[in-house]
Amino acid sequence: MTEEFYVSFHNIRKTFPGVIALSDVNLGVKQGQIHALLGENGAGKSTLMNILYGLYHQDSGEIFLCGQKYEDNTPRNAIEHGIGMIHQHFMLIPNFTVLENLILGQTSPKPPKLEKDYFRKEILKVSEKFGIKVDLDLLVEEVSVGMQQKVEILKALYKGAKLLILDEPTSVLTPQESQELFKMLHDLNKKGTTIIFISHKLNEVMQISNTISILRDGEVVATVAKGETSPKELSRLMVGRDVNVKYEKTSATIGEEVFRIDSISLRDHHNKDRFLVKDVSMQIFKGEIVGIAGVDENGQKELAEIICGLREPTSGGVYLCGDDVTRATTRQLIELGLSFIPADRRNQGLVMDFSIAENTILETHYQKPFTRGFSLQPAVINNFAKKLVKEYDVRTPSVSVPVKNLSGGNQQKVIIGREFSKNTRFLLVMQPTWGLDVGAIEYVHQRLMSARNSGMTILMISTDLEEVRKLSDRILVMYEGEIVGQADSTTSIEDIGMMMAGSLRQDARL
Amino acid sequence: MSEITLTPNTGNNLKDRFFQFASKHMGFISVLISVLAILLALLIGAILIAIAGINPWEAYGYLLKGSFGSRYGFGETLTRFIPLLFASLSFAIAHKSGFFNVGAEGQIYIGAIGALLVGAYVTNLPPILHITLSLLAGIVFGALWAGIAGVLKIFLGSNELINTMMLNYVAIFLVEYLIHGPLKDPQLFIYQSSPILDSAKLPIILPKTPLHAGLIIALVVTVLIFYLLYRTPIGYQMRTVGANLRAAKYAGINIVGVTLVALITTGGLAGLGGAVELMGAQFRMVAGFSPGYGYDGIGVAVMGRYNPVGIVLAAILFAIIRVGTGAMQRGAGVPFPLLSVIQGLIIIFVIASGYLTNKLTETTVGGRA
Amino acid sequence: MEAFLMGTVVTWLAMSIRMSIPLLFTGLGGLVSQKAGIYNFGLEGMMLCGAFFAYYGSFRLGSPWLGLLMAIIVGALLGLLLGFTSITLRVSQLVIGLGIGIFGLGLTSYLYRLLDQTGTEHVATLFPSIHIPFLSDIPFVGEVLFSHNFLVYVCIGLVFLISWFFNRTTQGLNFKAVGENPQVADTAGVNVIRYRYFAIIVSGALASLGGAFLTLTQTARFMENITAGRGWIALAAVILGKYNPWGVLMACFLFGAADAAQMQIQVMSLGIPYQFLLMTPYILAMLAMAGVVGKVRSPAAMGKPYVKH
Amino acid sequence: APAAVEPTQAPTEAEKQVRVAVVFSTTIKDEGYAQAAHGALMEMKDKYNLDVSFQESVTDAAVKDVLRNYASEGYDLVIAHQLYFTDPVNEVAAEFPDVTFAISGGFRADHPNVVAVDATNWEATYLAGTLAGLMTETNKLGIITVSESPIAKRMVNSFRNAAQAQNPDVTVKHVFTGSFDDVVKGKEMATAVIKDGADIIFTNCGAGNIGAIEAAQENGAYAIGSSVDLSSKAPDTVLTSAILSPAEYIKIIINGYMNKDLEWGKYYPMGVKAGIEGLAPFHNFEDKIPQDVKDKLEQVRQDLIAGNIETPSSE
Ligand SMILES: Nc1ncnc2c1ncn2[C@@H]1O[C@H](COP(=O)(O)OP(=O)(O)OP(=O)(O)O)[C@@H](O)[C@H]1O
Ligand SMILES: Nc1ncnc2c1ncn2[C@@H]1O[C@H](COP(=O)(O)OP(=O)(O)OP(=O)(O)O)[C@@H](O)[C@H]1O
Ligand SMILES: [Mg+2]
Ligand SMILES: [Mg+2]
Repeated sequence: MTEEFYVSFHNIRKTFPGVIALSDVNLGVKQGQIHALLGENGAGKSTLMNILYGLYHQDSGEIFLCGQKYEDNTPRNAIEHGIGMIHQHFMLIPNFTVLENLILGQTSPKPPKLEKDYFRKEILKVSEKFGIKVDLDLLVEEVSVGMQQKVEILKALYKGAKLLILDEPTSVLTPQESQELFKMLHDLNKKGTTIIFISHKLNEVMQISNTISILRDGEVVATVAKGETSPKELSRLMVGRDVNVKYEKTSATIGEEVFRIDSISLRDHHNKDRFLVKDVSMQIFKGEIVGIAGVDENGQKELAEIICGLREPTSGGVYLCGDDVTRATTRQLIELGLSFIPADRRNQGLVMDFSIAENTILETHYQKPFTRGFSLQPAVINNFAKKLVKEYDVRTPSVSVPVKNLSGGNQQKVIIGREFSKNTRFLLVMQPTWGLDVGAIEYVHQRLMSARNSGMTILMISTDLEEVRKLSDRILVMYEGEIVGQADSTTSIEDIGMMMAGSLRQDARL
Repeated sequence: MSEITLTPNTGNNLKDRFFQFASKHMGFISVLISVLAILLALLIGAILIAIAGINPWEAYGYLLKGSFGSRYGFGETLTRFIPLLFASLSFAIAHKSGFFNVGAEGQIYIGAIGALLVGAYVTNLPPILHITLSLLAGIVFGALWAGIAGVLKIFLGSNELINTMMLNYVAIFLVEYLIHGPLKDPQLFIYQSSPILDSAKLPIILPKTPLHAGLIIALVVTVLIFYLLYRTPIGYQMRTVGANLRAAKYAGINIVGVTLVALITTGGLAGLGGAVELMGAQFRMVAGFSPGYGYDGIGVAVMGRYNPVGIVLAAILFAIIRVGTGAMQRGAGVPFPLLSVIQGLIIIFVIASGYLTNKLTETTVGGRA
Repeated sequence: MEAFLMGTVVTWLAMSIRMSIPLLFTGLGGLVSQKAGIYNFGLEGMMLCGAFFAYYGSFRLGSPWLGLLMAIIVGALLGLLLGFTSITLRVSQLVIGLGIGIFGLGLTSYLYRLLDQTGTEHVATLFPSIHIPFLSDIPFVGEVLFSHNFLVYVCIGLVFLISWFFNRTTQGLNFKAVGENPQVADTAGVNVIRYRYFAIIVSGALASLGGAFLTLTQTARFMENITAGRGWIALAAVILGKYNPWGVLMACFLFGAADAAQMQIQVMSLGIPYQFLLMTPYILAMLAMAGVVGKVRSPAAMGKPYVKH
Repeated sequence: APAAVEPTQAPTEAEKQVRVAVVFSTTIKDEGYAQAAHGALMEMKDKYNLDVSFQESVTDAAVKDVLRNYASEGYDLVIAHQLYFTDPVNEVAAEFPDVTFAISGGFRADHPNVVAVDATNWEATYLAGTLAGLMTETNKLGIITVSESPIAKRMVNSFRNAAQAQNPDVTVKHVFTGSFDDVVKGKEMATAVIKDGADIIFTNCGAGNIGAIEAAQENGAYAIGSSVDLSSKAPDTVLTSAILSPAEYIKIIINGYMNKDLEWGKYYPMGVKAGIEGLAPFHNFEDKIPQDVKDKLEQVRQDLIAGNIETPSSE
């Protein structure tokens, strides 16, 4: 049966220390397909593909490529067999230029010399052919995430990928960018590239793929043709139960002003006449969720850091419940009732090596009851953590497990639980569901809604437009450090998308 | 997602039982592995000794007898253990706080100078007070010396590895200058500092041996340090800064403040080590005051895996090697260089054997619980 | 006066170069391993072994070339040891390095004693200083630059070679990638483990050359602990040089020149306590660190072993 | 207490053996002070069939413990071979009244069971200075030591006084290497002094001596070794060596102990008169050194013996 498939996996098993990532995977991908791989966090999607790409090696099981048994799977071998992969976490070196990243691992025409110009020509040819424009001479750390992804795709194509694997490619893109990507993928597919598309966004999967396989707990539970299925069925297959993806939103009961920003700006200290944040003002009232939509790297990060007291704006003021907190330290803000759910949970929200319990007291550890006199109160802290784990349904055997051993969804739950269980007056949320699966997303969204309904004031910054539209009472769109438009859930996706892309300014409409 | 603890997928339940045992007694097992590594190193050493025409068993007999087989040797070993323990604590706490302090050696010297100034030149104090003040002086001086590197790191971002290393050389020459000039004992014709007064000397706690009250101080401090690290807010903050600086910032932890505290502790510990060595063992400052305790401390901390029990055991090992090898030359006439060879082998083997411990930890308690 | 100054300056510069080169060889060794993400704290021990085996080879086999060869081989082997423990066993590079230091000191001293049992003199054959016609005879420049041993020029050549390797070759690019992010390198089809082994072995050989320079060009006799801590200074020079071959060259020259300078100042007998003169190189290093060098960005994967599942 | 068993000797014989222990502050391969003493120790071992033990590289941190160990391990005679061990020995000796101690190179004996034997450390140097003063053509001399010590200072003064007594125009530069082990430093230091014009280098810097001699050799200057005869290192460069015979201290102590002809509880500074200090043979320079120079040297030697030359200060 292997003949008909371009790639097929047979009884693949893969374990990591203490984890069975893949118990017994059987899967076939046909030539010329766009084959979607759907699954919850930790289902094993990335692991399976990493095995194919040779980054990991299976404990047991076989892979067949074009009917041939494919052994000794190393990345080099994969590249030679025309397998290209865009990883969930980009495989780029920040302080190398785009060009250098593309050359990496290539063999030069005149070894050992690094023939940059030769490679530049070659790469430009490819980018012409597939219509992917990137600036080869910028450092990767200087280009936007969207651009970095283009670099990744170009890299794969340049290395002659016949089979292209994309691991959650859209999580960082605007709707427009996603649509462009899909177009690009369709073209590639026409030109004969087989594509494996990993995601847990149902509508995307429905849109792009023609075959869909669902992974759960390290096994393929089903493979269906797109025509014969529905989002509802897919989500059930994925989570193993029914998920109500939509629910009605009660209109907000707006109270007094809680948070205000008066025309703050932040000058880029690397480039004095560039502003990372430019004349931003906003006013947020008790009991509403204000969403900031926008493509990544348009100043949201800097704005958030200013609000959290990690940076001082070059000009302008920030006010929390009337107090001027423009120059307040982060700790002062926290004590004034600011809570913050950062975008990057692994690096900003959690200390990966610490236990769950230790992570639950990151901001409050020095306060009663966690500290009495000189010393921390382990018993108190553990009980607190146990309660929190129970209430926010963090899936873990015990609170002494290091958070690095939790799945993304559960890590996020720890943060949310921590931030919600403080006495909060104003909540700043960034990318609350980044990389989470439907189950977790639904959970997080409900938590945010119920908080808002019980009078919490929330500012949510997210690059996931769906999310912003679904939760926000008001929407602000940010582009190149500026607020370019106001909107609400009635505004059309297209309009908001165009604002995010900078091609539409609201004042232009008025 | 499958939240199962992984038991190796071989039906062999004897193996399973072993893994279960291992997961319960990891500490014990890691010690066991280290001991085996030491034996292996000693075995190779034995071959070399035999080649040198000496009876290895006799030689090792002296190693044991010299280091803790006799009352005096026992006291001597524990005396060497004291500064090693301080030095390793100093390195460990810096490491936990994300600071790479290889400067314990210099901080030991400077700390000792601090203790000397109070111990030798401040007169007619009651012993308790005099000792306390001298110890404090040691802490302060050590902290200040480490502080130089710290301030340079915090405010100029200079690399602390270099600065602490350079400060070692500077400290040693500085001390040499001091005992040649300002602090030279006028009574003496050679270059040594004046001795500290009797009221500043630490009492002997094991009669007929050099073992002094510094041992108690060292052990108490060890407990305090790990209490500080794991049971106090400031310790929590130090570990957070060490483990994830970004998260610490977002949590509103005052990075500069915490780093300063970490520095004061790391420097203070080494300085205290110097003070205790001076007040308990040597009494006056000489050019070769510390025979590399500061550097050994690094090995001790890593070998002890930065946990109190481990560090104490590793420090004892290093002390035994220091004292026992001396006995090997005295008793069996093992050539001096061979002793270094054996020391080197022991260190390399014990550290290398850590591989097994890590593997075992991974496959049993590690991963997602 | 003029002439005296001239003389002193010439002596100083020439001396600075001689003092810098052993550091530079070893420093380049440290650089190569750290660029690939491995700390080499064994530099001192490797250097010492290099010094001994170069001496031994030259003395026993009568040819400095054979001495040089022996030094390189022994250095490479020690590199292999550090490589195996840090790349394959993934244990503390720091402490294994310290261990190699102690081991090396013992080993070399022991072998030297075996050699030395007969009271007879045993002097190694040295590489002669070269004399380039015309060049060497130019006043000032001649003595400063063209009066040295060929190994000096080899060492400078290595600096060119290494910076060319890192900036102008594909392997060099892969090499740096391995030190920055091994996983990325791996996905690009670069064999991380092989590159790292290569790096640490070369590192060992270079460190060893630093020692060989001492016993093949500077003194014809071996002495226990003859390297006297130069390996550690070299390690510092790598960071001081911002992980860049030319930077390392500057840093080593800083140490060498400062040391030479303090010697010259002693000769002038200005009555400064000699301890302060002896500490100048180290203080200068710190000042340089704080002043010109500033924040050093070390390879991102430094010291982190690459685990492949 | 256990005897360090000599494989060659039957244990019965080992019982009667006198047991002698020596403590060194450096390794015994320092090409000088310790190496010479170790040689002498081995000589005595054979001469009296002693049961000998020694420990090298004993640090100031550990020396008292080492001494106590030896004392309590039943050694009859415990010798510390290092100026700086003077205090520790006197301290430990008080604790073990029935063990005999000696400080070879020491300067004080506080107890009846301690003896301190040392060279004057300046008389031989005085002869060296005389020779240098007479031989120098540039009137510039150099003297290299590891660090500053009273001994070193007194040597330097002695060397200077002697040289200037012969030749008032002579200037002497005193420089430091800061390291016992660093041959190359010694060499570069010497080079610096020579480049500065000195044509004779008196070297007394541990392992650095070798380097200093090589420097003289390469730059066409002369060297004067110290403590032991270093001529063999470079026969055509080393004029002579100022013999402080550390070997002799050990011999005097052990002979004195065995033959009961040395009085304990005293400090013996011994010099030219006692025949333990002096200049090494000229070897290759025997005929190169003019007779009148040799006569001058002999005359100075007589003055030293007669005590006509006052001890130079150690400041
Ligand atoms: N390097 C690793 N070490 C240990 N465990 C790992 C490693 N990589 C993956 N895992 C575990 O294996 C399981 C599958 O992980 P994988 O990344 O394949 O899931 P996924 O389907 O890609 O999830 P997501 O949608 O969050 O990307 C998870 O439990 C994960 O924690
Ligand atoms: N006024 C400002 N204060 C602080 N950070 C600023 C400011 N303006 C811009 N930034 C941005 O903050 C981010 C972090 O600042 P920083 O310069 O420390 O990072 P960086 O540019 O990566 O540093 P490096 O130059 O060492 O790479 C950068 O993206 C920088 O552009
Ligand atoms: Mg994934
Ligand atoms: Mg930057």
